[in-house]
Amino acid sequence: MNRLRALLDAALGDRQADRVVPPAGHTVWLTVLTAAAMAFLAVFALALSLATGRLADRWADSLAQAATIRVSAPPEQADAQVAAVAAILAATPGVADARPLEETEQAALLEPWLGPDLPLDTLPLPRLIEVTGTEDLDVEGLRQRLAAEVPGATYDDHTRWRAPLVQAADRLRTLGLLALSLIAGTLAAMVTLAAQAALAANRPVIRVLRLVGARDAYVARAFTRRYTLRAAAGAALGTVLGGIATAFLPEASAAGGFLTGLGFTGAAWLLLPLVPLFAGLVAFLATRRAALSALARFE
Amino acid sequence: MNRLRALLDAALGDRQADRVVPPAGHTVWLTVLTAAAMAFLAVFALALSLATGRLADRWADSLAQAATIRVSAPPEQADAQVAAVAAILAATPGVADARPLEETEQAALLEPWLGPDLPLDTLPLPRLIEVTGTEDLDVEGLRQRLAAEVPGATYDDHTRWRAPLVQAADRLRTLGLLALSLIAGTLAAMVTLAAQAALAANRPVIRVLRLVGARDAYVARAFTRRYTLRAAAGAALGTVLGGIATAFLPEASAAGGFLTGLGFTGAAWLLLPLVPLFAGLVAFLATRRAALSALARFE
Amino acid sequence: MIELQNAGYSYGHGSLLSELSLALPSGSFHFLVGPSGAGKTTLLKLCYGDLKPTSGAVMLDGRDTRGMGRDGLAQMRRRIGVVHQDCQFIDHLTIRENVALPLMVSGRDLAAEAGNLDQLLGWVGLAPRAAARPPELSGGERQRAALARAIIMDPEVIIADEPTGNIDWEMSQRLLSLLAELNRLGKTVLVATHDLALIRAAKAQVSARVLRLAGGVLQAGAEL
Amino acid sequence: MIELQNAGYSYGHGSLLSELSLALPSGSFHFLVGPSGAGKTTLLKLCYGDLKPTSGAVMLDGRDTRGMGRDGLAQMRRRIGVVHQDCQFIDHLTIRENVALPLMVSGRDLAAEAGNLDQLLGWVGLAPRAAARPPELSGGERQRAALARAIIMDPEVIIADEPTGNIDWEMSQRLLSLLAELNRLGKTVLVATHDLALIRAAKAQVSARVLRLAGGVLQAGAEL
Ligand SMILES: Nc1ncnc2c1ncn2[C@@H]1O[C@H](COP(=O)(O)OP(=O)(O)OP(=O)(O)O)[C@@H](O)[C@H]1O
Ligand SMILES: Nc1ncnc2c1ncn2[C@@H]1O[C@H](COP(=O)(O)OP(=O)(O)OP(=O)(O)O)[C@@H](O)[C@H]1O
Ligand SMILES: [Mg+2]
Ligand SMILES: [Mg+2]
Repeated sequence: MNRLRALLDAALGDRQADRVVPPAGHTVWLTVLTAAAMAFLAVFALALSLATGRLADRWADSLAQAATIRVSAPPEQADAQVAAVAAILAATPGVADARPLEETEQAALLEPWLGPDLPLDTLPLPRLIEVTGTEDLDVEGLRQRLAAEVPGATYDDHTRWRAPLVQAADRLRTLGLLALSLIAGTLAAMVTLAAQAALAANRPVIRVLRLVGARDAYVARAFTRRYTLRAAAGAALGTVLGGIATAFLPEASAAGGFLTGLGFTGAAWLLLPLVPLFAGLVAFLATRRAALSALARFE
Repeated sequence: MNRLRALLDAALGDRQADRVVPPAGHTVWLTVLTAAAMAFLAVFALALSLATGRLADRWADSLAQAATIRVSAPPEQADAQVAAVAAILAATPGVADARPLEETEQAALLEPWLGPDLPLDTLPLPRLIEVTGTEDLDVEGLRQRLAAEVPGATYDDHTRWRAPLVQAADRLRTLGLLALSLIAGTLAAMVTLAAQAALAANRPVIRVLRLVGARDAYVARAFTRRYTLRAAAGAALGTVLGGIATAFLPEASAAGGFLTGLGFTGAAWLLLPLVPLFAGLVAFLATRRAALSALARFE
Repeated sequence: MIELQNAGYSYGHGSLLSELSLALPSGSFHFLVGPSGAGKTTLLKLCYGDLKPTSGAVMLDGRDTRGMGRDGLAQMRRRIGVVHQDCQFIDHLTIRENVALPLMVSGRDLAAEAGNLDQLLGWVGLAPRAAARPPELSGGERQRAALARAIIMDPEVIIADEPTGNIDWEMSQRLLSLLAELNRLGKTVLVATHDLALIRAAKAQVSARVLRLAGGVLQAGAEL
Repeated sequence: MIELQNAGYSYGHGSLLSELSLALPSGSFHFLVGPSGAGKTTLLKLCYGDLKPTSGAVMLDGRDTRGMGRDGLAQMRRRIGVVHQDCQFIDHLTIRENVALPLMVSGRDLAAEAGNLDQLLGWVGLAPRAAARPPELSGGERQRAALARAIIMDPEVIIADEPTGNIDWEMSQRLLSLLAELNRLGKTVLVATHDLALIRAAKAQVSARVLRLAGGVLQAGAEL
């Protein structure tokens, strides 16, 4: 309640008290620039976290989805074994969809290796069943049941080569979040230092205000207001620049999907206005703390 | 010569002149922290640029290397056609190596699709020739000669799906370099502002120094020395922290090679000491310019 | 109004003021004299709560200054107008704003006081310089602005530290008359000065007492 | 040594000083008087090159101040010791360092001058306060330190702006004797003051002339 009122005062409040802080001190610009730089970086870190998050999700999904069951059996048993696999899959929880590949699809997959002229229909090709699973799919259990009941069936879920990618994406996401908190911390530290620098530089002003009967809150408010507004303005600038920069990043594409696609998509853009708000809040709290403790110290 | 002397003076010089600048101003700490944060980020950007650079190079290399020529021909003509392809390749500049795949290798490639039991030796499989090219390889010319002389041969260089990856890596490298220059620029701007803030805050000091007969160079030197040393020290701190942080990044690995592997490798570590040196230089030039122009302005 | 009860003060390097007892009743007029470095400014600071005694007590309006918080002191200072020896101003505000500063920080309506303010600036001869900033004033002009700021709030007590150190004789006389006039209106006045001619001139206008500070002790009521 | 040739000065709001002509030969002693705001400090600033005339010329040692660059002026200031009205110090240095500042910035060997420095601090009664910082001094102590700093370089000219504004009578006399002594050694001295008693006292010790500044013009040689 008290904080809220102070915040409102700081945002809208006493323009008269504002006058007593020297207008365009260099530390003020330092604050604006710092906030802008931090916001710019925050936007990037946010974009990185979001993009890698999306990526990790997509891959985690496709891990469960893109499994293949290969049924190698003599032609006369093939249909029966495929049916047996289908029955097992139907009885397995967590299988969203299972679909035997058409021969033409299979031929397309093999073309790069075998050429277009291979008489596939004369070959004892294995049958392939594409399985789409959900997160609940118990892969180990399924594998064991297949081995027990349909000896010719092999479950291949590609985990071997995709897992490290998902792990890497997860790490990058963590890294992005780490960078975000680092940036927020740096912003707070810098705004605090800038406010302290301003307070130290304006010690004569503060002394005069005290001598003529100003209360601590009056002095603190003048500084808090100034620095909150400047930090928010700087952060807004940095956010806009960061937004523009990320918009010019390479587009997400099917081929290079994991490396590119750093830009914001859809609703994620709505996160951006939060950056200057957050910067303003950090600046408000940091300046207020700096001001009050400095005032207590100057005595 | 002049610059060098001034630099040495700034680095070692007049400790007595140094006394006239107030000791631990907050803007001094602001400079240290700014330099540290910038150096930390610079280390990351550097790591990113280096890693993506390595990646782009590796992929660009493998583009030229990993091509395959598929010869689809009736069994009795296969050997002749493979020999014809070999002859063409031998006559083509830019081909480093060409090697027909063994049947066992081909079987391994097909296993996921066909199963281990397929009687490959009874099949009219196409022959595959692995071609390792250099950068000079004229792919279009080779393709045309193959089409004209060996109708059953198809050149497949995978460009289609790898090119966007290389492009993406190149873009990331550009992005890293861009980030580096952005960071250097921000550092210069912030050190300039910090120096200006210090100069503005110390205007009374400067006025007194002037009144007792100090020359501009004397005053400028005192500030330059202070800020150069602080920026270099801050940057050294940030570099060390950044170095430690990158050392803890996920290792380069075969599987997730493009996403991880951001750490420094080998000689690249030697780049790190350059960061504080560069920061010190930037701080020196920025402070000196700020000081001299401020002194001219204060008049 | 102001009462020192065995008050002593030390800046850390030996005792400067020791066991001073003194009562300045409301409506009294005192001069404080003494050699340079005797502790006149220090004594005045004790009297408006800028310093707190290291021994004994200073009572302002019956309250011990050591018991007042920073906000309590702020409140008290609005009732005591002070002219500092090194006139303290906010350099980026105009003289008019500086003089109005006590009104501003206590949340008064500046518009309502505008007439008062202009009259006061005229009185101390600063009307033509009202829009200038403090560093653009001459030494004497700054001292006059400081006096104007001290009395703008219509305080009960006026404390002035060497208010005429940089002012020519005629202007000193004028400021003295102003202080005498305020004293006649019931204000308590305490002026530290080394200008003996000023004190002699004052005797004709008000019944003032002279306090001499030397060697850390106060000789109250000493005649010149 | 110092010569004003039809020098005028304006801060932008009307002309303050107009067509002043004045020559202060080496070895002369002058007082400058005039009402507060008349332009005494401004005139002194013209005399040590802190301001440049807006019309006419000011010659220091035969050179026009308008032609001097910042470094040339710095060189000149080492030959002119100045006591500023608002004594300007560097607050984080001790009084001893502040007084030694002119030696420092001109690259002199401080160790060699140490004896000199201590003697001077004793003369102005600041030996016990030499390790204090300027804000810890009393008003009069600061003025004495400013005088000490003005003469530490053994300058050819000494310019003092209200050097006794905050100093009691005895100490004033002592500083005056110091200035008279320096003048006898051949220094040129120029003192702005509103303390007529000081001028009267000086007449007994040196042959001083009084310059009266009022309404922007100078009445040279006016007797009191
Ligand atoms: N903040 C301080 N810290 C330490 N010593 C101080 C401080 N302020 C004043 N002093 C010392 O206390 C003594 C008395 O100072 P004060 O300013 O009260 O003297 P004063 O009587 O006002 O002198 P003046 O007439 O010169 O103004 C001086 O010797 C001074 O150096
Ligand atoms: N930097 C400035 N900008 C504008 N006006 C100024 C500036 N400095 C001084 N003035 C004005 O010029 C006039 C003369 O100032 P100056 O300081 O020379 O007077 P002075 O004779 O020294 O007075 P005092 O005896 O009060 O010190 C004053 O009215 C003052 O307000
Ligand atoms: Mg005093
Ligand atoms: Mg003056």
